Amino acid sequence: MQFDWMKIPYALLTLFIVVNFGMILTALVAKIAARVGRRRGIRIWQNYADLFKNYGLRSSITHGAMFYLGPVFRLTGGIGLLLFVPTIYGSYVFSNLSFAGDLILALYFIFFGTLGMALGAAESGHPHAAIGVSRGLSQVTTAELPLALAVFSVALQYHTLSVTAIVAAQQGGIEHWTLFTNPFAVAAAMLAFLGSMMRPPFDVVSAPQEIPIGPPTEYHSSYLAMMQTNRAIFPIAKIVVYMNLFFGGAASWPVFCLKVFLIYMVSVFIGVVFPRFRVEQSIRWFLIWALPLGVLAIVLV
Amino acid sequence: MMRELHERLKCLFPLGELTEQRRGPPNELAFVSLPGAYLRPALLHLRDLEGFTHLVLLTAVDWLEEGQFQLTYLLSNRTQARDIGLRVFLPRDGATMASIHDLWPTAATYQRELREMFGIDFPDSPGVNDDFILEGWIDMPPYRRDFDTKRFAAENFSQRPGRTTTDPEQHMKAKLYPGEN
Amino acid sequence: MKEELLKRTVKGPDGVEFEVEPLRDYYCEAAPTVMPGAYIKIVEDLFNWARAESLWILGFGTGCGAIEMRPLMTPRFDAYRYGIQWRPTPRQANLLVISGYLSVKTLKRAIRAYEQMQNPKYVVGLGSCTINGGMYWDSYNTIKRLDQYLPVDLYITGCMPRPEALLAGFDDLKNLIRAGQAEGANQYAENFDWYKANQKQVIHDWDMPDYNW
Amino acid sequence: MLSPLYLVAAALAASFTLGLLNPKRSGAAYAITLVTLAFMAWVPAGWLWGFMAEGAQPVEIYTAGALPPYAINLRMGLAEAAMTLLITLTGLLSALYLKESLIKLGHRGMAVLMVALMAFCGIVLTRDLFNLFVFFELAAISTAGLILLSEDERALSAGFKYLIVSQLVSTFLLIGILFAYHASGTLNLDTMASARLPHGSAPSFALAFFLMFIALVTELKPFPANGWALDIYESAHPAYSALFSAAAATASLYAVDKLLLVGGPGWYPMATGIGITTFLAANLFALPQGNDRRLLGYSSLAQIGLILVVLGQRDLLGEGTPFIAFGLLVSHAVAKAGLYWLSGLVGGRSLTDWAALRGRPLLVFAFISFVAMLTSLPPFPGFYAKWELVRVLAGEGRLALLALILIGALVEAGYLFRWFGYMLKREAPAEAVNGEPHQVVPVYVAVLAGWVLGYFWGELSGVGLGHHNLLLSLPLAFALGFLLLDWLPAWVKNTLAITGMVAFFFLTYAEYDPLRLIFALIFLIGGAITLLASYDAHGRRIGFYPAAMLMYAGMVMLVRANDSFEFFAAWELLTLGSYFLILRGKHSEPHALSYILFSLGGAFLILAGFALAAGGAAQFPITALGQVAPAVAPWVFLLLATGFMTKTAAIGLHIWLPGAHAEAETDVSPMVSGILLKAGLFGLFVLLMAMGKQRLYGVELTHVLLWVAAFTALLGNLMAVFQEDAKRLLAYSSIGQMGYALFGLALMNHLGWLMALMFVINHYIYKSMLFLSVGGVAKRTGTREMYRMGGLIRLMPLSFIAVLIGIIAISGVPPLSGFGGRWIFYNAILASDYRLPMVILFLAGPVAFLYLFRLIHSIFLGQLKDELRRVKEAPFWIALPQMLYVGLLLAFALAPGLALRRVDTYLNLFFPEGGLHWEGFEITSDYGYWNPVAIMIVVAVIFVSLFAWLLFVNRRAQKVKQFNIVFSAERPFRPETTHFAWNFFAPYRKALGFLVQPYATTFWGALTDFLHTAGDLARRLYDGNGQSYALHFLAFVVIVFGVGV
Repeated sequence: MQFDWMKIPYALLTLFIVVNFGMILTALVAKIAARVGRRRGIRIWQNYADLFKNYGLRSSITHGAMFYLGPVFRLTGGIGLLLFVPTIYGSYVFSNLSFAGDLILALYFIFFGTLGMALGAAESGHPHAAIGVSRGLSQVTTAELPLALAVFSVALQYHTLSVTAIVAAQQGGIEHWTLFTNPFAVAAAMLAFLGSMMRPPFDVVSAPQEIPIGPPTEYHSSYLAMMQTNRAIFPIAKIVVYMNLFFGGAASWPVFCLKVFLIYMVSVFIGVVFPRFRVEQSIRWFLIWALPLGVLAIVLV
Repeated sequence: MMRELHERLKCLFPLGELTEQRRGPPNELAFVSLPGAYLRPALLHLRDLEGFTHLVLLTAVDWLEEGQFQLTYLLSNRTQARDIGLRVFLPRDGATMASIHDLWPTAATYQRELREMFGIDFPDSPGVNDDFILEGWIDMPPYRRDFDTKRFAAENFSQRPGRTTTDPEQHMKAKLYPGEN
Repeated sequence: MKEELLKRTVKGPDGVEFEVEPLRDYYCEAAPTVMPGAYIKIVEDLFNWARAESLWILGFGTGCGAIEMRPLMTPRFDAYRYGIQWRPTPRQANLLVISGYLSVKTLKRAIRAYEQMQNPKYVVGLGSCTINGGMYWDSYNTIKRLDQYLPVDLYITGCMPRPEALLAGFDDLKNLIRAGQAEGANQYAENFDWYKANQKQVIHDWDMPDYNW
Repeated sequence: MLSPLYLVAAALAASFTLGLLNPKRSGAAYAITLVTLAFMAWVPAGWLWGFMAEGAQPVEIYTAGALPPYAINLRMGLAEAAMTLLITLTGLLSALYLKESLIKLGHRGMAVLMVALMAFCGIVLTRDLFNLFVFFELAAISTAGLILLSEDERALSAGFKYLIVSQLVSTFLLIGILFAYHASGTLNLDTMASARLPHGSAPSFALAFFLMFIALVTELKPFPANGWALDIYESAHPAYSALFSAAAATASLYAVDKLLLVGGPGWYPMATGIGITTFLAANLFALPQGNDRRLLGYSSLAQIGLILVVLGQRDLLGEGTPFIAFGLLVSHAVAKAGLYWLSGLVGGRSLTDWAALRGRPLLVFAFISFVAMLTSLPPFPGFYAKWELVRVLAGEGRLALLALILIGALVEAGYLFRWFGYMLKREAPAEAVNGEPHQVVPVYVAVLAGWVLGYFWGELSGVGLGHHNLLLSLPLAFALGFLLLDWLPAWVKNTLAITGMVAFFFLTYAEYDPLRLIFALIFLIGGAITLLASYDAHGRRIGFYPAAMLMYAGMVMLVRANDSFEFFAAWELLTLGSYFLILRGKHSEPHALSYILFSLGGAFLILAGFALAAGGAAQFPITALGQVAPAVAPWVFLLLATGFMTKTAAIGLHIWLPGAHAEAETDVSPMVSGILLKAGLFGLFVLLMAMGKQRLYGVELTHVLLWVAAFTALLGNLMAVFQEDAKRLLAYSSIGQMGYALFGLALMNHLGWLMALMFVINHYIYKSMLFLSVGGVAKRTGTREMYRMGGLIRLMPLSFIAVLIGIIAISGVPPLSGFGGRWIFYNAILASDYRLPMVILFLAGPVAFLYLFRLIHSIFLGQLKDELRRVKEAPFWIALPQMLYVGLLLAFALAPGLALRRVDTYLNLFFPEGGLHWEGFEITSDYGYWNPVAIMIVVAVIFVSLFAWLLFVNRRAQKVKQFNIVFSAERPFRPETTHFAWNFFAPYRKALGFLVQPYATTFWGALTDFLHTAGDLARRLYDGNGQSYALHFLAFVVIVFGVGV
């Protein structure tokens, strides 16, 4: 796979589609969660209003260079993650910038935004930001572990680290999906997925009642708008990785939308039912329930 | 029951008459007054020997006419479900009372409040001179009865013009029964 | 002035002594400025629409009226469907609801919270207490007129106003915003000295910078 | 060449002359004494020159004009010449040292001194048993005289105890001689030896020999019959103790050696047994010892015991015995005499009182030279001797003895280096050392002699065993040259050092294979870059450059080593150099000690491993490790790997690292962390390249290594998470990073090794950078505790950038170079046969985020404190290398191929499968692909576009200050209470804190405590009572008789 200039507009097209899909999808998910509480919930276009409003706020403050760059890191992380992974299987247009690296690049690029965001939040000097980061990092150490094992297992299974090749290996029917060929890996990865989606029971990082929303406490205006933009892109980008690795990828946009929605809903279903874990509880939970699945996955593959 | 306690205590401390507010048992509540100098031994006795382990509250009454403050130490005996209030009278001018924060740490908070609201001093009580709920208060302690809150409010806060006050009783009467008087 | 805000002499690690003046060194001293809207009208209109449809209320209950705001989140009233939601930090909120009486002590916090919000921002006074002191008209410790201290965009009367009244009030506020008439933040900046004078008249232990960024 | 008889004659004549002299003219008497002693030294010096340079033959001197056995004969051979020279020189220097004391004592004292020396020489020279007895008697009486003449009152009782023991010894000796004469009919040692075989079986002869042997051995102060000697060492004038330790011991040892010649190999085990018991016991007892002279006494006993072991191993060592025995002996004699002389300069008797020497760099140098001689470190004779001894012992399979010797030596190194630490680091007593020239000169002569002997032994070893003389190797010579240049200002030396290192690299770079080239680059060029930070130091910085250059020299020699000897010598040199460097830190005394002990322990394992591998061969090329016999190969692997892992601080062996790295000076930390740790990895590379996979009892050792590495990575990272001290955090992080590198190596495939190499390079760059940055911050803020800092980003932006880049790189986040390591890691584990250890390593990865974030947040972000408001950016010379490292890191991130491509090809030699394909900027493996340049461009373009967009929409942002934060409508109280930094990961400790309980520290602490307590309890044996000492002697005789005969 090589670079050519047409990749740039194509990548921007992917970005455009995913941003809008993400805005609507998160609103839809919020509505669904509201329905669980017997509310109507936000309007489906609410995210656009919020986004415009935040970009349209007239004043803003800055705590320093790193604070300023935090959201830039965050959004770069989201967009980068999206663009480093091919979105639609078999499509040249939506293969994005995946020539730059394989699965490992995507896995590690997830942290790019997290790290930059954590640094930016920390420069605000707000203790709640630091507490939130402390919790988030603590939790991520064990929450990512099952995913790492699952990815290792899948790479062992398909003898490749190329996302395209992994998707290609799952073509030809639902029974070829990793979900069925390597169920332990998928189970482990899906538990890790819960831990990374910032939903209950693993959302103590931004516990609004306790440490006003944690790391982004000080962010506002256009900073917050950028983070909202990322909020639309990042979960989808992450789900794309999951979809490609475990659920056969997507060969067209409708399939893409459906699969992303369904995978997203896994975390929503669990999130609306369960109360919140404390950090050390979630660490133990991942070690006790998710880790053995991951170990099984790499032993049995 | 409370009378028995009163009889027992009377042998030890120069107590005043027992005012029984609620007879029991259970849920007895009675008050008794005693000189300030005997407060501490009485509290200790009640706490350690009579089972009144809980300081429910410590509050004050301003007897402006008598020139006295009354401090009430309300203690509770949880196991027998009865409360006793010890009343101590202080001269109003330069009112000072010994602190009991070492008997009940919570007392420090009450004492801080009394210091702020009544101007009663409790030397050595932790943080007794810190602001409690008023910040930057500039007048006399507001719970003293000679403090005129209406005048203070009028002088200090800008009022919205045109505000009228109606006695609710008169107002409702006029509204509901317009014919009468 | 609190001790921690007093000027102090400290010794650096290199042994050189110097003065630290917390109010100057730890706080930004700049005054607020009037922030004009977007130059192009259609853009400003779009923004005003977005602002109206995205009211983020600071979760700050100043008095007993706060109890009337909670039902708004419940299925019965569900304010979310009107684009209203609560934010735990003033940085991200743009609507401050003064929910009931405001003691002098709380006023200080309300001012701080208000000033930490970003322009444009709106203040809604809830209940009679914010209008003329209500039943606390002769209290030694509560302010009687909120608009003396903060630029109020809208009052919702009642003691207490019911959640329905709040929703109606928010609806009115939306209209104001959409019409571009809710410029409280700029008003505050324009009449900054007047507001400060009023605030300092009742807050006797002023221990913060004039504007809390 | 003068007749050896002059030795005796001159002493006797001068003694008598002194008697004739007017007692008041002590000055003249002293002059005569000195001249006589000088003359006595001249005689053997001439002989030695004759033997060495002119090829003279040994001569026999027959007294009474008859041949033995009818008359007494003396022999002057090479050994005798050397020993008598040693004795007389010690005597001369001691006499010089004793100037005041001798002049005060008058001519009697001088006469006794000369008689004693004469007696010692006689013991060495004589070949006649009875004559030996006579000289022993003379020696005993004159020694007792010397002791009694000492000023200390305790010396009186010590002298008396000595007399008791001497009488017992004499009695035994005399009876033994009688029986031996009866049995063999001769008193001549050589005749008796040749007559041994027929008489050897006779029980009477055996008993006779036993009596003689036990008597002479007792002169060597064996355990437990040595309490009297300790009392002497402790109480006598140090110059006498020097004589006693150096000269008397030399003579007695030679006497035992001569006697063993008579006894034959049957008696060797007994000598070995006594020797090793004494060596171990004395060293153990010395451990809790607080009195300097008594400590030296214990050390003397131990050293003599060791030499006795060597004599007892004559059957194996054969021709090599003198080389080893002399090597140990001269090291001991020179060092011990020097140390005793030094002890006379120090006022207090406690070990910590030696801190008084600190003001005199030359004396400090003398001290450490002596310590290095005693602990057999290169380039002193003991080193060559130790190498040879271990080689032979291992070659012949005497492994238990070898282990005991090494354990004893480690204990000895322990107390000696602890003492050195006290000297440099403890509070100096008020009274400074004011050595008179005549007291200082002997010390300097001893130092000089030590170095000369070192050179000499190097030559000998070159002639006999084909080793390279260490002192002649260019890097070491360059390093030692800084000893002579230490008077120059630091910046001149720094320039010299940098120039030298860079020049050496450019002179030699063509000689390295690609793998070694990487290491050479890091050691030399990397070292030079790190040294830039040293320009920041002012003044002369005495002692820094010799130490630093010694370390670098060691590392360079390590890379260039071809055989095991060179490798090991280099290893010891770099250990020693880094020890000095680490010890320079303000509070690093205990950490430096633990470092040197672990390192020496590791070095001994390496030594044993090499010796085992060589199987007795004198020359053992490193590459021959691959051809080691299968029976011993896994053991060799185990020993070497464990040895190397002490340097890379694998878990369990890691406890020295955090303190050592954290307490070191600002510019030393990057050297010992960023560069020195790579020496251990290099060792492992070499080991694995040569030996590959090994199985022990069916367990694959590289698999074990894999688990060790994984736990090292995890626990190192976890421990870093809970540190409050920034440098300690980095130090623990190094443990974790070394775990990663080790893991890569242990994977035993192409990419695993490439990953290890990637970690080598990356870790060098970012850890050097971080240590410099944090060091600069610590320098400016006066603390290393992170929670005391905060908000420094605006005041120290360059340091911040360095840390930022560093943590992005360490955490492996694209687009920086750490990602390359992670990418290769994934590809490597896919190709590996193992799976389960990866679980641990996967857990370790994200844990790194925790401490990295903590590092940057607590220092640079968050709230700035009052006192730090005026802090300046790190000094230019500390910031400059950081910026160079930033550049290097970015370059390496963009083009890893520059460094790795050639190595990748080179690794095909070992693993032809599974390499990478390099095409343009794209790197492809069997599994995936990676294009660092593309990643960098994509990320940069997105980042810059978004940044520009933010700048546009956010152009009116108001810059605010640190308390302008939302605080639940309150305001922050003070920066200290607002900066969330202390115990940053409290919930994490709750969840996983149980993993970082200090088990290793507890274990090693308990071990040292046990040794101390055991030594302390056992040394109560010596209660100072003459009767118990006599009992000890009898017990010793009975035990030796029971066990040995």
